Amino acid sequence: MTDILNLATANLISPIILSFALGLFAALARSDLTIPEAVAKGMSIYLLFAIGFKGGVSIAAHGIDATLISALLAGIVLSFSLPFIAFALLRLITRLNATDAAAVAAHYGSISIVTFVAGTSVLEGAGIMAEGYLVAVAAAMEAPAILSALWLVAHGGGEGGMKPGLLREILLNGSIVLLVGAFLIGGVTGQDGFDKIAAFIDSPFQGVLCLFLLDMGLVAGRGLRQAKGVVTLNMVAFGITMPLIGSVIGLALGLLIGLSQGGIVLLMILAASASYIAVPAAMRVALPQANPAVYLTLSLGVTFPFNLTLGIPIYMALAATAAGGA
Amino acid sequence: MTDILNLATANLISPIILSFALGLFAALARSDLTIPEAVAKGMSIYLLFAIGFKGGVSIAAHGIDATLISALLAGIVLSFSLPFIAFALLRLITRLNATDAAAVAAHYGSISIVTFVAGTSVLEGAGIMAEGYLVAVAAAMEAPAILSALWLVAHGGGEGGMKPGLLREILLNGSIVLLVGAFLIGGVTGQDGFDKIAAFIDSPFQGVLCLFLLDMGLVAGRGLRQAKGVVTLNMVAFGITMPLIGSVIGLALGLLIGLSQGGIVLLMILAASASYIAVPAAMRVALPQANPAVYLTLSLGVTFPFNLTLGIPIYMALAATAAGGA
Amino acid sequence: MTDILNLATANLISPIILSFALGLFAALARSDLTIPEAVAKGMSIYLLFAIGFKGGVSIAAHGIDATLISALLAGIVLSFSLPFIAFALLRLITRLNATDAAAVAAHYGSISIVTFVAGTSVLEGAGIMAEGYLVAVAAAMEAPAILSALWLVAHGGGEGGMKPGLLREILLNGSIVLLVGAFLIGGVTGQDGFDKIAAFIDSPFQGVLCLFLLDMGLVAGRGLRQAKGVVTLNMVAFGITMPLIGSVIGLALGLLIGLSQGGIVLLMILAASASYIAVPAAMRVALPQANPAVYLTLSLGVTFPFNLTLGIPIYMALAATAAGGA
Amino acid sequence: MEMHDAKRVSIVIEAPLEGRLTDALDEAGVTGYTIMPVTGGSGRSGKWTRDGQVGRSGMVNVICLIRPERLDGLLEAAFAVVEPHIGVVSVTDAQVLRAERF
Amino acid sequence: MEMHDAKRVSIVIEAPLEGRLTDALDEAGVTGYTIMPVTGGSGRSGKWTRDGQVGRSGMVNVICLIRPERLDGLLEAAFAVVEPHIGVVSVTDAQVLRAERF
Amino acid sequence: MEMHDAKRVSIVIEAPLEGRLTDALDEAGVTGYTIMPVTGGSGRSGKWTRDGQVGRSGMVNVICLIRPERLDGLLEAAFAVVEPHIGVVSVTDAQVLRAERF
Ligand SMILES: Nc1ncnc2c1ncn2[C@@H]1O[C@H](COP(=O)(O)O)[C@@H](O)[C@H]1O
Ligand SMILES: Nc1ncnc2c1ncn2[C@@H]1O[C@H](COP(=O)(O)O)[C@@H](O)[C@H]1O
Ligand SMILES: Nc1ncnc2c1ncn2[C@@H]1O[C@H](COP(=O)(O)O)[C@@H](O)[C@H]1O
Ligand code: NA
Ligand code: NA
Ligand code: NA
Repeated sequence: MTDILNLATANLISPIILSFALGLFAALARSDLTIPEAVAKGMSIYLLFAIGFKGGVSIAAHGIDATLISALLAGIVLSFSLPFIAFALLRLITRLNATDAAAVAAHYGSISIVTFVAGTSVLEGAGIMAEGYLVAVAAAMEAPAILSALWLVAHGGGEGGMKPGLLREILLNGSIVLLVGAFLIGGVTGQDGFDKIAAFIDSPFQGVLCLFLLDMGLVAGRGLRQAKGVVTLNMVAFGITMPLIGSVIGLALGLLIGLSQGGIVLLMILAASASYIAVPAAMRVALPQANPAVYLTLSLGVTFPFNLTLGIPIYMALAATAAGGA
Repeated sequence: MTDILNLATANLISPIILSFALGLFAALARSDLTIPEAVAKGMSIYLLFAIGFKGGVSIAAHGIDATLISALLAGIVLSFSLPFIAFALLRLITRLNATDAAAVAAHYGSISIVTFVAGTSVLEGAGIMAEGYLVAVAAAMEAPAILSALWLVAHGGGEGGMKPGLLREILLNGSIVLLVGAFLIGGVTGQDGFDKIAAFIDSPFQGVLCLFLLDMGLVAGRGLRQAKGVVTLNMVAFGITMPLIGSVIGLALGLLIGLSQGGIVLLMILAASASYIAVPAAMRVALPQANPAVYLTLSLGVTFPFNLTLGIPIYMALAATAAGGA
Repeated sequence: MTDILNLATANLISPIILSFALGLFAALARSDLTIPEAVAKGMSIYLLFAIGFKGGVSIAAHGIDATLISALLAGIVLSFSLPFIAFALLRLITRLNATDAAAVAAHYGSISIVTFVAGTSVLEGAGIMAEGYLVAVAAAMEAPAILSALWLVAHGGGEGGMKPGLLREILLNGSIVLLVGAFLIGGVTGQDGFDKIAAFIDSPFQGVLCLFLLDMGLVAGRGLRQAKGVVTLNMVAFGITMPLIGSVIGLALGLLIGLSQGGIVLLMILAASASYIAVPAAMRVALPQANPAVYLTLSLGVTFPFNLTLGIPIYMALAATAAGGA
Repeated sequence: MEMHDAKRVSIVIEAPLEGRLTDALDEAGVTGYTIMPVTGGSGRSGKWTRDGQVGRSGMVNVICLIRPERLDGLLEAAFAVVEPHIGVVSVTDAQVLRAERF
Repeated sequence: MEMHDAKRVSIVIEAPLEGRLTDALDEAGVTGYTIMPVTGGSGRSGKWTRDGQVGRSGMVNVICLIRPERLDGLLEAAFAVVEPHIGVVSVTDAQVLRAERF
Repeated sequence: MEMHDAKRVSIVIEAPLEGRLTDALDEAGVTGYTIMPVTGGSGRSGKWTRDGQVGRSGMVNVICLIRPERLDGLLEAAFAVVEPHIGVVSVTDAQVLRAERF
């Protein structure tokens, strides 16, 4: 318990969390601080490339572990199944209609790569190793949840559905292509390749992450200011409960397939985190009736900060206990 | 004297000054070299974040010195009072009307953070330490001068004045929020936080500053090309005299409150420098009749290069003599 | 022969080539991965500044070699004369009209700075030194080819020609000004200046180059998708033959003026590479009837990847043989 | 200068639908359009801004100049894409030079 | 397609005033607007460009589609903000689909 | 509000020609224009997008509000620049506030 608290405190006063808080404050106080769209996009490309590349390099170093396939499968199963749980929970405790609930559910089956990255750095800070290929698992989890949500809507009598071209669009989504591509490049070029570009993708990584989280705080804060009246207390409760549920399922699967303690934490984070980039765009195409204010606020305004501040330390503590390491 | 000359020469052939000169040349020669707005904004966000953070870290390391409060007060007093001197001088030696003179005056009470940053690196190069909290003083000096200018207009019978919401806008201006926020983050996370992101905010800092000054040279050069006929020789004389006056007042205050020699230099630089980001935007809202070509040309086209090239070495020499260190 | 193969293979699995391939794949697969225009421009400014600066620093260190002037002259001669060869070859083996052929020819007389940069890093990786002033030669080669192309059109009875202001525009083109300016700054500030900003312009250089090549892959791939039906097999043959011809002429000139082995390789690369930034913009002004799809596809879609993958190793092997170093 | 009557159609549509809209225009035989960026806006679904956004969010403005007689075909094609979504379609009378291009 | 008459109001205004203008529009009951970027321009106060600018400088273009009968209210609200400043207000006749949205 | 008749001329032109066009407008005595960015488009010469571009490629949109009687002069000046190039010129009737500015 003191462990969680210590971790949580150390986590809370890290530059990345405080940068997020600064952005949140600036937006809520209506400061005109903004980060240009092109700069935000540039940073996200940098982060995806760096995290993918590093994952690939670690595979090149440690070889492909027997659990790789099972981890990928576990991720896909999580992404497909979590939306059903999220949907049921939302219908139970909120008044969202089927379409809105399905759209929210899609976000929680999918993942937030920045939460994953933040988890990676907390683990690194604590000296805990994790399987490099979890980056590939992250990529594999981006899309399946969208299909589940569309199925839920179709079978719940709602409108909307699989538009032609949507599946290709989802699977060839820029962030998936970049993450997987960088992962493969890292895997092919290995430590040699890494050494050439480490001064770019590794050393400044934490600092770029700070500015990126500043931006996410700004965007989240602006969203929260708009969301008054749309998001109820019960929805907020969902935004905190759902990641906990997801993480426990992730924990179980991680233990089952024999991931390392660090790997389990990352799988828990993937299960617990909610998308706010790829899935929202897909929802605008597939479920235009669903209200973006609801799913963006829950994902970016509630679950993201929860995971960043309290979630990650909790998942680490749970994994440590379960893996018998604490 | 040779000291000033040596310093000035060394200063003139530093990459940052030469980058500014390159930008100036390119714009005056009508090259199509441009830096995209988003990239320029991104660099300025980086610089503000880095300089604020480093200031905070230095506070965390050295503790809050007894002079912190008096330095903040000195800065606020400077920012409030310098516009009155500037206004009187402008009315004396130029033909600017009251509104234009007040608008220019506001710029000279406020500060230029890039000049401050350039001063910091010259000091670092010379191995002279300065109080980290002067970053906070810089932030405190951004806004008061605007109020003085509005007062001057109101009492000089000019039009314009405090629009509703303007005060909040000025105080929550993006650059103030970012500078103060990063300062606080640096203060809270201290050396530990710094170590995590030093490869981002510290190592590449000088290089980013070069490209940023290249951009400032481009913008200043474009402004100068537009300004023919608007800016007279007497105004240019003001743009060189005023920083000298400001710096001497800054010197006196710095000695009075007992800043270190480096700290005195930075306070002189703050007093001597003129805003070209926050104040121009505020003037467009509060004093729309004032001609932007006048205040932008003086601030960015005259005073900024003067401070960068000759001003900083002069202030260092003055401070060294006054502090008995030379 | 095994040497070329080894080099070519090592080259092919370097992060920069693989990043280009990733971009190409993403664009051909119609992924929505894009790099914002402002970020791409920012990276290109960074690369030009860094490569120019480093060239200048190397001059400051090694002094101006007797061959500097002859290398500059050789570059200018190459840039003026290669378009004539390219034009003749195009008229011989393709059905392009005189205007299109001249426009393409202009590109092959001019240079691609990224190919030059890639060559520099392959040389560095192989531990081969080259004259720093070749950066200045690169700058000198950007423009003359355009004049040759205009002469070809004027004397071939085609429309278009030297618009007023065009010459100034070409010579003060942003990339030339930045490259030459940074070269001069590097030369003036020397090793001292370099040490101050090496953490910005040197350490992360390879990494930025990766992302830039990712972007070039995206742009090239998009161009190739558009180019179906416009570009024939014979044109593609030109896009591969012409760099080989250029490189051999570059080799001869390099031997003639006594460049080092590395310097010869870089001169070959300059001769072999084709412009895709400065020349296309000039062609839109001077030869609007020429079809951009033709020259952009050949330059960026055929010759650039050829040089990057096979060309550079071939030129290195040729130079090694000719210089007697292999 | 000789001018020719035309219609200027402006479609403000969500960015993730841009490709679908331009595909529909291509299919409807529209010969040209220009895409302009939008940085923010406000409507029944609230205010938004592009600042700091990472994903494909926000809206874009697609502008078509078209011969008057082809307006209906264009509107039908566009409407099929826009209909279930937020977004605004407006038409203005215009005149164009070089009508052979349209 | 059924079209409805509307007015298209375009306001080019200095960027630091954007928030004041949109607040005024909101107060005047304007139901929607679209903000488009402007990269440069020229007028009585000279030429300008957004390139390399760091502060909130330059101008933005705010576009409103509105029912004809509401035009005067909008113009008054807009004019109160624009009046002491540089900037341009123009109105064009337009037609819109989905008039219920306006 | 008192409005005055005007013409709104929109010129979509290749970015490398922007300077030549604005010079021509200045010479023709045009008192003001606004330059707006274009992110992509399609026409007889194919599709294009600005994404990831490094050079001065793509197009820009130059907008002029002008008194009706000065339209011809403007069009001639603009056409001289646009004629050999790809690009589109369209004109709409408009009304402006503060006509003394034009
Ligand atoms: N009356 C209007 N005039 C101009 N743009 C509008 C108008 N109404 C809506 N828009 C634009 O269309 C977007 C979606 O509108 P809505 O569907 O009403 O939320 C808004 O964010 C604006 O960018
Ligand atoms: N006649 C015009 N047509 C289009 N835009 C204009 C016109 N006049 C002014 N503008 C725009 O409004 C800005 C301010 O104009 P001004 O107040 O005349 O300096 C200019 O920089 C242009 O962006
Ligand atoms: N009918 C049109 N409506 C709007 N924009 C057009 C139209 N035709 C061409 N354009 C624009 O002008 C550019 C060049 O057109 P073109 O000369 O037909 O290739 C296109 O890429 C579009 O941006
Ligand atoms: Na999840
Ligand atoms: Na000052
Ligand atoms: Na060449």
